[in-house]
Order: sequence, then C-alpha cells, then structure tokens
Amino acid sequence: MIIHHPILGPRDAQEFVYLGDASLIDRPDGMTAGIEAFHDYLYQRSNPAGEHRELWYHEQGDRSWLVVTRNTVTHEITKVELARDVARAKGRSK
Amino acid sequence: MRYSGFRVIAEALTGHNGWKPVWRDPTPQADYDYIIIGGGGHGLATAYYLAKEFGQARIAVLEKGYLGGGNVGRNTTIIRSNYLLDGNEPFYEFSLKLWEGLEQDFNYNAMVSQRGIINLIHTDAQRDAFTRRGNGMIMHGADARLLSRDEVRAMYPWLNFDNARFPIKGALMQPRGGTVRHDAVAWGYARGADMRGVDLIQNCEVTGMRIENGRIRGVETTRGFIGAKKVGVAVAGSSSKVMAHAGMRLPMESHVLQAFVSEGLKPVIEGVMTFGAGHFYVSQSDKGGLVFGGDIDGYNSYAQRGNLPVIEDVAEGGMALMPAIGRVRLLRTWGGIMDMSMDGSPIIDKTGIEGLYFNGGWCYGGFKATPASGWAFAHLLAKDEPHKTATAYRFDRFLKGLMIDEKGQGAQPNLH
Amino acid sequence: MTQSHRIAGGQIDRTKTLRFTFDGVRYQGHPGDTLASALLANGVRLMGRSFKYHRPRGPISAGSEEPNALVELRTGGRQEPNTRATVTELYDGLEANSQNRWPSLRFDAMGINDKLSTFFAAGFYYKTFMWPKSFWEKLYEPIIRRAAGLGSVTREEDPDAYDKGFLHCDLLVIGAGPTGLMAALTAGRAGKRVILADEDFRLGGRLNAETFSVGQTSGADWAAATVAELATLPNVRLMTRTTVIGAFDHGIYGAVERVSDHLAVPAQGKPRQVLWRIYAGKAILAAGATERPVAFENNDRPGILLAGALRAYANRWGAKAGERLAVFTNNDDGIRTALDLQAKGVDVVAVIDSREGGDLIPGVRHLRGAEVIDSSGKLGLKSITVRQANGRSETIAVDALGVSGGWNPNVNIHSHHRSRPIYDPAIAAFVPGQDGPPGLLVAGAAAGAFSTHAALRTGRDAAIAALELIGAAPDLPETEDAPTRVTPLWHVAHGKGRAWIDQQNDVTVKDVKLAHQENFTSVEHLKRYTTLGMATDQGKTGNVIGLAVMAELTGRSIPETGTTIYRPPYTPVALGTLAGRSRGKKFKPFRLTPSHHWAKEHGAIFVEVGNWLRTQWVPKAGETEWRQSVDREVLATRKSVGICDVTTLGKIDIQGTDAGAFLDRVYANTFSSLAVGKCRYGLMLREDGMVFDDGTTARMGTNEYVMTTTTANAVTVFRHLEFCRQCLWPDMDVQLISTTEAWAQFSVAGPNARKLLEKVVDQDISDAAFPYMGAGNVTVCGGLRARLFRISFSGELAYEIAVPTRYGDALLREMLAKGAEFDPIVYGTEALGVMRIEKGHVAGGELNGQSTALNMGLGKMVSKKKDAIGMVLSQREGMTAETGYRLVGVKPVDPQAKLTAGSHFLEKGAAPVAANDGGWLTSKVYSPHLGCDIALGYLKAGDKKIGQRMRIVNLLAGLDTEVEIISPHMFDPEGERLRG
Amino acid sequence: MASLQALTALGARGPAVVEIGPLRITERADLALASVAARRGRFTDLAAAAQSAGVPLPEAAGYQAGAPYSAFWTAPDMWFVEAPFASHELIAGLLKAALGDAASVTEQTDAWVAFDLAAADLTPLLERLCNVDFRSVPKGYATRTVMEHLGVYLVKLDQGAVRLYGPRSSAQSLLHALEVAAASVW
Repeated sequence: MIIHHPILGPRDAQEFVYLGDASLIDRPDGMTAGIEAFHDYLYQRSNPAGEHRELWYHEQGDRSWLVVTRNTVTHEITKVELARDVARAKGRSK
Repeated sequence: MRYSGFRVIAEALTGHNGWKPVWRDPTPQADYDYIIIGGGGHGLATAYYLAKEFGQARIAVLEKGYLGGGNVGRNTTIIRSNYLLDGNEPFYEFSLKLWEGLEQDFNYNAMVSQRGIINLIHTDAQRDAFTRRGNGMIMHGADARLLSRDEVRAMYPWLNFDNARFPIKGALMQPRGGTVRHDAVAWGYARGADMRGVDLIQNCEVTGMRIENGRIRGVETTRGFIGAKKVGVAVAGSSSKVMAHAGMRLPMESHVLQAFVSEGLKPVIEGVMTFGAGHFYVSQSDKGGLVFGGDIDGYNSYAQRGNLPVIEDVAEGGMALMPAIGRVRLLRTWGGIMDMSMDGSPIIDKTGIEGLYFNGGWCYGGFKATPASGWAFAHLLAKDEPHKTATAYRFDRFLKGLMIDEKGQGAQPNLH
Repeated sequence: MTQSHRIAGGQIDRTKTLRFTFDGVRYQGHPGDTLASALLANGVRLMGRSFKYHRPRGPISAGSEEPNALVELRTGGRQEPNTRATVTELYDGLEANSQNRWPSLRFDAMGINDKLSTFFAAGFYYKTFMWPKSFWEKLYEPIIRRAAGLGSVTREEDPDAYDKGFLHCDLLVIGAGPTGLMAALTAGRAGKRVILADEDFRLGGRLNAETFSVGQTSGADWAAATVAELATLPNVRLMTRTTVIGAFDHGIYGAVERVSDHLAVPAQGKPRQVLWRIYAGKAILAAGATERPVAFENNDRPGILLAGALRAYANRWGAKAGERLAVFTNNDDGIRTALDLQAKGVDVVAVIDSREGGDLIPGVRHLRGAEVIDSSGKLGLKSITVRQANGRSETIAVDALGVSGGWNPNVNIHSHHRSRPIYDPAIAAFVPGQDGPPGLLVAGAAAGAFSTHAALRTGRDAAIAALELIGAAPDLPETEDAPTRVTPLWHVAHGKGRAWIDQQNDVTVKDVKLAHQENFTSVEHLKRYTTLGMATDQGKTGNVIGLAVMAELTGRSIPETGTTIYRPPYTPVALGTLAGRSRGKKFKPFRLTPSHHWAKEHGAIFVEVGNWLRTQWVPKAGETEWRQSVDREVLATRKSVGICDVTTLGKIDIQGTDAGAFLDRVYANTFSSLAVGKCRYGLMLREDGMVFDDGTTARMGTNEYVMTTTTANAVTVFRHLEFCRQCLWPDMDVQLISTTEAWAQFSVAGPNARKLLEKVVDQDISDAAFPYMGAGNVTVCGGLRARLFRISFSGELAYEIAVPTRYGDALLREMLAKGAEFDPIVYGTEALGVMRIEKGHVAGGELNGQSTALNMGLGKMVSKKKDAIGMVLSQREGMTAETGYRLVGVKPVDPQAKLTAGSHFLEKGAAPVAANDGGWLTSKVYSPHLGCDIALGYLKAGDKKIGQRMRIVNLLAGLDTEVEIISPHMFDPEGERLRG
Repeated sequence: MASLQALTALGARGPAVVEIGPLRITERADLALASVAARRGRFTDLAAAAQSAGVPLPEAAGYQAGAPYSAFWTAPDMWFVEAPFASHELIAGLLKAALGDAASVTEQTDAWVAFDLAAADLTPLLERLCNVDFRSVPKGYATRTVMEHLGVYLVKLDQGAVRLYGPRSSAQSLLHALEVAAASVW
C-alpha cells in the first residue's frame, strides 16, 4: 500500500506501523472517567467493512502519527491527516 | 448413506452411480427453533452437535455463500492444544480429543493426522516460557515434551543448525498435534448435520435481525424473513458486520491473514513446525505442498487478500529456517479474514439480547477449535449455560479485567 | 543423438550447439531453444508423469501454462523440482531428470494407479481409510504421503544468491507481445517512464510464433525492430525474463527477473533472480491469451499438444512434435496450425473441425462436424479415433495432434484484487470484469481482442488512455485482423473412458460428473472436491473446461455457474527470491555493542538479544563450564567491582517545558517532582493497566530528562511516547529523540565501584557529592563529556557511566587498566541476571505483558492522584484480586536440589493437575552468594505464603522439588550495600 | 581533548574506504551531528536564532549545505544539524548556546554511522537497496528509508553522491549490504 503523507507525499506503507481505529485519540480523562468509559474506549470497535479512520505511525520516516481514512474492503485511501491536527480539532490539548 | 471401504469398492466396480448428494439443498422453512448464521466450520459443527449430542431439532444453518467457504476453507489446517493459559488450554484440549474421534463420529475421513507439532526454541527465555507452557499443558491433561537441540536435529537434520542468525536450541513438542484436511471437516459436519435433518441453506445472506422487546424473533435474509427461537452467530470474518444488525459493537478488529502453499514435493517435512523468531510456521500436506504462513498483514481489512511485504517476511522466515527450500516455488497465496479479538482469545457467550448468542473472535486459531467450538456453542444454545471448558470466553472479561492474553500484547488486536 | 525432428527456420542460433542431458541421455540443441523445444527436436515426447495416475505425459504447451512437462532441473543444492521444460532456456551442460516416477520414466511402477483408476475417483479418500481407527496414521496415510508430491527437494542449502529491488515508472506494461510493444512504444515516444516486462527471454510474444506479417516485415522482425527502438529510449526499461507475479495495493506490482537461470551457474556475485517491487503510476495488462484444449478420451498422450503450441514449436524453434500431424479444432485459429505446418513440410493428414463451416486448406483432408473421440499409444500418440459428422468412426494414424478449443484471455493479474472475470460468449471465454486493480488497464488478447491489428490498436489506445497522452501516436502497421470464429466445444461426449480436464492433477470429466452427483456443484466445491485447478499450472488450461462441464450438468449457463478468481503469484515463484538476501546469518542485521571488540578479543560468549549481540559471559583460561565463569563474575563483582555493557537499554531524550508533566502521564509514578540531578525508577503501564516497561529516568535539567527503557521495548516505548505526544496531548511542549546508540553506557558495580570510577571521573563523586540515585553530566579522563547515574540493578554500590559511543571501547579499557588494583572484571548478561534475581528485580520473565504492578509487588507505585496511562483500567476487579499472582522468591529446601524456570507451584501432597496449579517460576539462576539455585516466581496469593514450603514440579523433566517461598529480595534486603 | 582514543563505528582507528567496481564508499567519522527540535510554538524564535547562527533549517525532506553547519529535515519541527567533528565535537553545546530555549538540542554524533557513496550514477545501486525513487528526487533531497531491515537517512547530494546515516550499532551489517549490492549490480 501507499500512504500519501501530508508532508512527505506518497510513502510505502511498509515504513509505517499500524495501531488501529483512530478513536484511540479520544482517550477519556482518567481523573473523571471510570472503568466503563475506558473499557469502551480501549476495547470496543466499530470495525466497519468500508470507510475506516485509523492510526498509522511513520516509524521508518518522520515519526508522524497519521489518521488515514481507508476503505477496509477495497483498501482505497481517501484522506490522510496528521494525527496531531485531528487531535487538536477534537479539542485535545495538554 | 454410510461410507465404508466396501462401499467405495462396490461403487468403483459399478461406475460410481450409487453415490448420493452429500447434502440436500432445502428451501428455508418459515421458522426454526435454532438458526445458526454461518455455514463455516464452527457453524456446521454447532448444528451437528446440537442435533446429535443435544437432541435438538428444527435447526437451520444460513450461509451467505457456499458451505465451508469461510476460514475453514482457507487455513493452514493445523490442530494442537499447546496453549499457555488456564482460560484456553482445557478448551483446546477438549477440541483435540474431539478431533481424535471425529472421523468415526461423523463417518467421513477428514484425514486427522497427528504427526506432531514442534515450537522451536532460540533463547533461554523462550525455553523458560515453553517449560511453563508444557507443564501447564500436562496439568490440563494434554501431552507435551521438551526436545533438546540434538533431538530436533535428529528429526529435521536439514534445518539451519550451523549458520543461523537465531540458533535452534530445542523445541516444545506436542506429539498429538498435527493437521486435518480442512475442507473435509466442513463437508463431514455438513453431511452429518444434513443426515440429522438440519437444513443447510446456501446463498442465503442475513441482512437484518428482528428484535422485539429485547428478544430475537428471527432474521431477515436475501431469501426472506426466517423466524427463530434462538439465533447463534458463528461468522468468522464477518462478526462485526453481522452483530451490527443487532446494534452491537464488538471487542475485535478484522484483519487479513495470508497463507501459502508451495508446489507439490516428495515428503520432506513430517509434522508441523513453528519458528517464532522468524514468524513462520510450516507443514506438508498429504498432496506434497508445503503449507505455511506467518504474521497477519496488520491493518484492518475485509479484502481477503494481502500485500507483498508479508509474503516476503514469511519467505525470509522460511529460508532462515530451511535454506534448502530456496528453489521450491510458492504456488499460491490466499487471504482470510480474521476477527482479531482484544486479547487474542475467542468469545462464546450470550448477548444482551435474549435468544441471540455469539461465537467469534477466533483470531487465527479458529480451525483447530472447530469441534470444541461447535460443541460448546451447541451446549450454550441448548442449555443456556457455558460448556465447562469455555467458561472464560465471555464478553465481560474485558470490563472485569480477566483477559486471556496468551501473548501478553494487551488491547491491540494485530499483535495477537 | 541427432536432432531428428528439427525443421527449417525459427529463432534459434544454429551456428552454436548446446549439449544437455535428460534422464542421463545426451542431446544437442541450440541457443534460443527451451528444454522442451530441444527435446522435441530430438524426437523426445515423453517428459513426465501425472500426479495421481502416473500417466505418461509430454508437453501440451510452449509456455508457462504447462501442466505436464515438469522436470527436476540441475543437481545438488541447485536441484530444482517441478521446473517447466517449456520455459527452461537451454544452456550448455544443462542436466534435467524426470520426476514422480520409479524406477524410470518409461516404466513407472506407480503406473498401476492408472489401471486401478476406478477406485481413485474424486474424493474417494474421504469415504474410506477410517477403519480401524489407528490405521489412517499408521498405514494408509504414510503410503499416500510417500506416493504424493511431484519433484523432490534437495536437503542441501541453495548456493545461489537472490536480490530484491524497487523500481518506479509512469507506466508498467505487462507482456511484450504486439499489444505490450505498441503500448510501450506509444508511452515511450511520449517521454514517459515505461517499464516493459515479459516472462519470455525473447520479446515479441506470439509474434515470434506466427508467420503473418506486420507492416512490411514478419511479425517477429517487427517485434525485434520495435524492441530495438525502445532500447534506445532512456526513459524505457526493457525487462526480459521478468514475470509480473502480482498486482498489489495502490499500483505496486511484484515482478521476478530471472537474471541467471539461463546460465549453468550465476556469475560471481550476481544473483540468480531478483524480486522487483514496481511502483507504477499506471499499468497495462498485455499478457495475451492461453489456448485451451478440448477434453476427449485419452486426450493426454505425449504428442497431443495445443495447436498453437505445435505452431510455436515449428515457427519459433524449428521443431516438430511428430511426422504425421492432425489438428482438432473448434475455431479458425486451429486451422492456422495446419497451414503453418504444412508450409514447413510436415505431413498434415487431417483437420478435424467440430464446426460445419471452417475454412479448408488445399491438399489437406478436412473432416467437418467431426470430433476426436479417442487416441492410442502407450508412451506417445500413435493414432486418433475420429467420429465423423455422419456418426462413423475412423482411426487415423498420427503421431502428433494439435488441439484447439479456443483461447482464454490471461486475465489473471486483473483479478488479483478479487475482480471476477465475466463470460463473453462472442469468444467463448472469460474477459476481465469490473473493479480490477485501480490504474490497471487491459489490452489486446488479455482483453479478448485476439487479432494482431486489435492488439496493436488496443495497446496504443490503452497507453494513451492510461497516461492521458495528447498529440501524435505511432501509426499502426498493416497486419492481420481476422475475426474470432469459435463454436464452443468443451468436451467430446463419448464412451466411458476418461477425458482429462486438469492433466497434472488427473481430473477428468468423470470426476466433475461425480462432484455434480454428490452436490458439490458450486465452483468452489468443484475445485476443492476434485482438486481441479490446484496443480502447479493453477488451471490455466483446464479451469474453464471444468466449469463448462459443470454448467452443462446443472443446466445452468456458464455465467450462472460462476468462475474462480486468480491469486498471486501469476506463475510459481522460488522462495529464495521472495526472501532475497535475508537468510543464514543475514536473516536480520546485527547490532553490536561498544564493548564488542574488547569482548571478542577476550573470547566472550555472545547471546542474541533481539538483533543485539550481547556478552553473555567472558570465560577465563581454565574455565570449562559456563557456570564457573558466571559464578566468578558474580562473586568478583560482589567482592570488588564488575563492569557490564548496558548500552542496549533504550535511551530517550525528553525535553520541553512540559517534559515533567508528560512523564507523569506516561509513567504510573510521578516524575515532575523529581529534583534536577536525580533519577528515579519508573513503571510504565499500558492503557489496559498491565506493566509495559520499566527503567530509570533522570532529570538532567529543568526541562530535560533522560529515560531508560528495557532493551526489548526500546522501539515500542518510543512509538508509544510519540502516540501520547501527538495524539493524546498534542499541545504539550515535549520533544523526543532516541539516543540509545549515541552513548556507550557501562554499569560499574561492587563495593569498589566508586573507587574505580574515581580513577576516571574528573569530578568529586563521593557519596555526599553524588548520592544514591544521583544523576548528572560529568567529564572523564581529562575532559571528555560523560553522564553518570548512581543506580543499581545488582544490589551493589553501582553507577552507570556513559560516554559518546566512539569512546566506549577506550573507556572500558581505561577503567580496567586504571582500576587494576581492584581486580575489576567484565560481566555478561548471565551474571547480570544472577544479581538482579538475587535482588528480586523484575525483568524479561516477569515483564511478560500479562502482569500488573500488583503482581510484581509494585502496586503502590501506581499513583491514583494523577491521570496516567493505565491507571484506571489497572483497578479492574480481575486485576486486583487478593488471590492473584504475587512475585515471590524461591529456594530449594535441599540446597543441592535444582530448580527449572517454567516449573509450576504445587502444595505438598497435591496432584499435578490444573486445579492445584499455584503459579510458575519466571526466572531461575544459581546464586553463588546463597550457594543454591534460586528463582523468582508468580504464586497465587504469594505475598501471604512467604516462609511456607511448597513443591515446584517440572513434569517435562520429571522433577518434583520441595522449596521454600521467600521474599523476592534475597540478597541484602535492606539495601545497605547500594547506599554504601 | 581527553586521553581516550576513539573507535569508528566499524571498530577501527580510522575510517574505512571501500571500492567495488565504480563505487566508492567512504566512512565519515569526521562529522558531528545534533538534533534540533523547535519547542512548542517557538519556531519563529528558533528560525531567527538559527539564521543568525548560520544554522540552516531546510523544508521538509530537504538538505541544505552550509559552513560550518549543514542540516536536513527529519520530522515536523525537527532537523539534524551536521558540522565538522574536529571543530564542532561539542556541537550540542554550541547549538544550545546559539539557539537558546527556543529549541531542544540533543547530541546525535555517535548514534549514527555515516557513509558517503560515490559513483557516476548511484541509481542502479540504490534501486536494489531502498524504495527511494532516486532518479526523480532532486539534489538536496533527504529522507529516511529502509535498507536491508535498517532504518537509514539518505541525503542526495548529487546523482552520483549520497550520504547515508545508518544505525551505528549495525554499521557492519549496513556496509556489508552496500558491498553485496554493489557487487551484484556492477
């Protein structure tokens, strides 16, 4: 596969390490959320057959975490964003 | 129709005209007591045991494609019960014992062949871990042996002993491990279930579930609505898709696992071998092909096909272990969809919806589990309580912190 | 032997003669020959035996689709089973042997299977061999296994090397027949980067096998001229002997270049084959088409070939398969064979055309509306039996028969993304379907456009479309544009004999009928039940026939019956090629420590730790057992001072104004409160609350920390930290960089550690100036920058000292020399393990990813006062039970008794069954200090069992040992020594 | 500076030079290296300080040569800065002094082994080793890539000149891979 890195352009997916659903960005706050919320965050997945937003890490590259929108049936990639930008857009900060 | 050596000879001499269809193609009835969604190995085994062992009737198996077309038809055919953890080992040992009597039980030669499986050891730490595992296996009634380097060498003198990056230091062996002719397992269960009146309905895809007041009433299919008192889902590779019809999200991701077979060769590998340091495992089929595999591709996929890097990785592992196979040719690759659970272990459990039961999350260990999975799922469906060997396979183990994490990788499905 | 069947013409170099042997018999051929063409030219038709019935077989094709003519090529470590004679390029000295026969190819004892074939119908084995139960594994299966397989594999290492590589292009053209050449020419002249790959050693494809003209010249000459022009274009790469094996995601194609297979051995340093990963903007599949036979009784005899193959052997290789030839066809293309061979002077005795209206050739007998119904000839064709249109049968003596059932487009690569081919009744064949690999166009015969004109036109048009070219395109030369006229005939309905569909696997029309009778009617069931299409040719010639026969039986149309799809590789690929250089010692790169050269000089024993080679111990003269060395290293360290290279531990520089806050989030314990110049043991959890990693982290400045990870987790911890930094807390001011390899780091441990270090460190490192858990920048040996940490894994007064890696070797030597008065030793990982276990520190065996801080006795380190990864989920009920595993120390009651890691705990008197399983020993060593084996273990409720006696059993070795459960802190539990 | 004698990454006293056919591989032990990362929100400050200190901060995937400092981009807001070892062995300290608290600076000199490759055209060699489209990328292109399982930085100085930074501990494996590939190609 080839991932069109927002900064570096097309890069072979072999350079990346896959983590999973981009919902892993949505970590609850441990001081307010309890076990159930963390359970849902860490374990439950939509696992769609179709468009999937997912986290890839450019380990053999610039070490950016990316959010890749990819179809799990065709493997077509329609969008690639820096995970940091996605996280900020979701209101994550410090 | 009962199969026997006599029958084969008699048919041969009379032009094979007497062989009957191995299963009917029934039209779906309006309703059943039990609907099993998924005509793969686990679904067919469930139906078979429901009818045979639990005395149930009015059972249908709904299959979206052809019987045995799921992972039971696209795996590397290995059976074993060499698990580490208490939550798993009794179940897989139960399964192995069922394999040992399966062919006589369902009167079909699935070529269960216990030629032994060895897990190679390359470090002292690995030996310690395998010692822990082997002791656990024996304590659960399974068989295990720890082999020295010399013993491994006596078995397979042509492995890379002298120029290896990660030298072979021994192996954990389970002599009762082996292989089975995978398609025949599906066909044998299908035939056995059909003979006991189970309706096996092919080309019938479930498109929805009718759920009223928290209770399942039946399923919508491409061949119309079919009512049911109880519905069991055993659809490896489609678990999340099917359970979404019931509004459920599951603790799993679907990944592609590639498997490989070489051109046919005269016998060279007797049993099954795994090479952990190289992410490689191999056996040789009765037809002569080397059947081998390695890691999953590692990204969510329903595509049933993989990519080149894993093919290369697997070949590297093979060549590192067996430098003589350089000129052996890879004949065919294929990809199966694995429902990779969050701890690498399966789920056989009720759901929050009355009458709806789930069996899935087998990662790439589902084939060897087929008999026990069918039995335990039939037990759960018939008696509403888990089989004694499958009590740990619950949905709520993640909420309770009772994960069954053989590899110790945590909640990351592609690492299991 | 003379080349009795060599005829005029062809693209072989008759000025040179090549010698070769087949089954030990010597023959001659010419450059340009394949093994098959050369054998045919020598009058040899029998080249192999089939898989199940051991039927005598010769080649049916002249290409990579060959199911029959498989040989063992070469000898020794280069012996190569199942090699297709039809694509094996002849070289001088070639040695080939037939396979799957005993004792000889002409007389094969297993040929008995053919006589007993009625007992070996499809799937017979599923119905028998079940009684008595044990006989399957003891008797039946061993017999089957011995009989199975085709060629045999050597046990010797393959001596040849394999390479891999990467190529990039705008357009990849797969296949260099007329379609591919025209596509490449169009794109090449437009200045695009083009790769033209073809599996053959001569580009031109079918043009080399045909006699018609292209433009003013022969097709072969046009191909040669076009190739010559392409070779002059710097933007075009011509790759002969290169098979594109698969279409993978996003325009990545795999290709195998056979660099040296046409040589006896590869040239010095050169690979046998290269696996190319081709990154193609667009691709054109111009892979041509494959002819299919018609199934009739005994249609598998040597001498019965595909009609197009007969033509190819005559036109391209100047070889004829027999003296008296007949052609059996259902389409116009078959007629061409008769024409061409007649022109070559071969006696064409009959054309049997199943159609009523096929063209006639002057001087050749035509049997219209006729079919071949049988053949004879044990080891090679002697005659055929023809049923004429009027129903009369006639036997015709021939020794070669060309069969044409039509042509199948080579859609394979187009279906690698699971696109299903669709049936085109106009050509009675499957053509590429929808949703093929994005960016892949199909042209020419692969798309069902069979005439040469159509090939040239669609090749050109595909290049224009793929690259959106504008402007002039090459003119199309004049050439044949014959329509495809075929009337489907899949098998000849006649008699009770066997008519082969899949020749290699011996699948016959009867088998398909039996599958139908038993309701294995879906295409997949048909394939799996009969093994149709699962041989080394992947059903390239047979699949469609099997499908059509099933369609006939079920009364469904061919499209309703469906089709199977193709998967990579297009043709089988040597595993060596897929592995490349990564084998033997080069399976994975080595990582060497800074002290590696010193250690090697001193005869150290090394151990693989991931890709690292670490010193395991350093034997001294006279030490014969490893334990002697390790015990000495431990005792010397505890007595005076020892030095250990700990460079492999991961080191991560963490800087930024939020560095402290960041560490509080990623560690279970607190780091923001750590004073500058101090370090602290850190416990890192995964989000699921299990222990992920541990190590000491030092605060080197207000906004600067140095984290240490375990060797095993250096990479994964770094990845995790980047995840936290970028995905969870993107606005934290934190910067990360690995410095693992930048610093050579040594542990210096033992009562004299400080005294030794004082000899090299330039600053005051007295206990007051540099207390326990101190950390800081210092200089050594007169000003070299260094880092010093006062931390201990051994329980001794200990430091870790780091200098830039290039000075590591010198620092080690300097410490040993300057501190000679303290008799310092260098210790390895074994002694390290002994000392850490004596102290109860967790490491590999305990950090197994399945354990909590509570399990390790470190539960109090998990702060609930702050949010950190894993804090919440570590509190789940199943992970906090009082009855859970706890880390304990273990020693045998009898000091002589041996312990084994991996042994399990049992209460005294308890049976060794799972219900009584108390846990297991995670790590074990011999403690020279305590004078016995000691171990760490996870024991259920172990914290409450300290002081009790239990058993540990190792059922694998028959060991059952009484032990005492003790605190894991087995040596200096008060820690007086490390604060000394 | 100190009495300690350095070893090269290959374990020798002096740098290696290897010639295989038209290829020349030169080990560069004479380069000092440090990572420079902008502190969060401080890029402008860093850029200004860098400019006055003569430290180039090239765009993504770029290498910019200078004297004494050259640099290549490695990650968002991060660069590797190189300078002559003889004059700048203390490169981290020098850069910290120059860039102040706008940057996090870390010494990287000995984390890497540097090889300069020289031949008329390096494309045939590099296409056997990594997936960089070497012919197409411009001079001054810098990227991380993988060669024989090793993560390396590749800087294209010219069609026939490349600087590789590979993991120091695997210097022998990397050099061996280069030698074998060269022998295979040429």
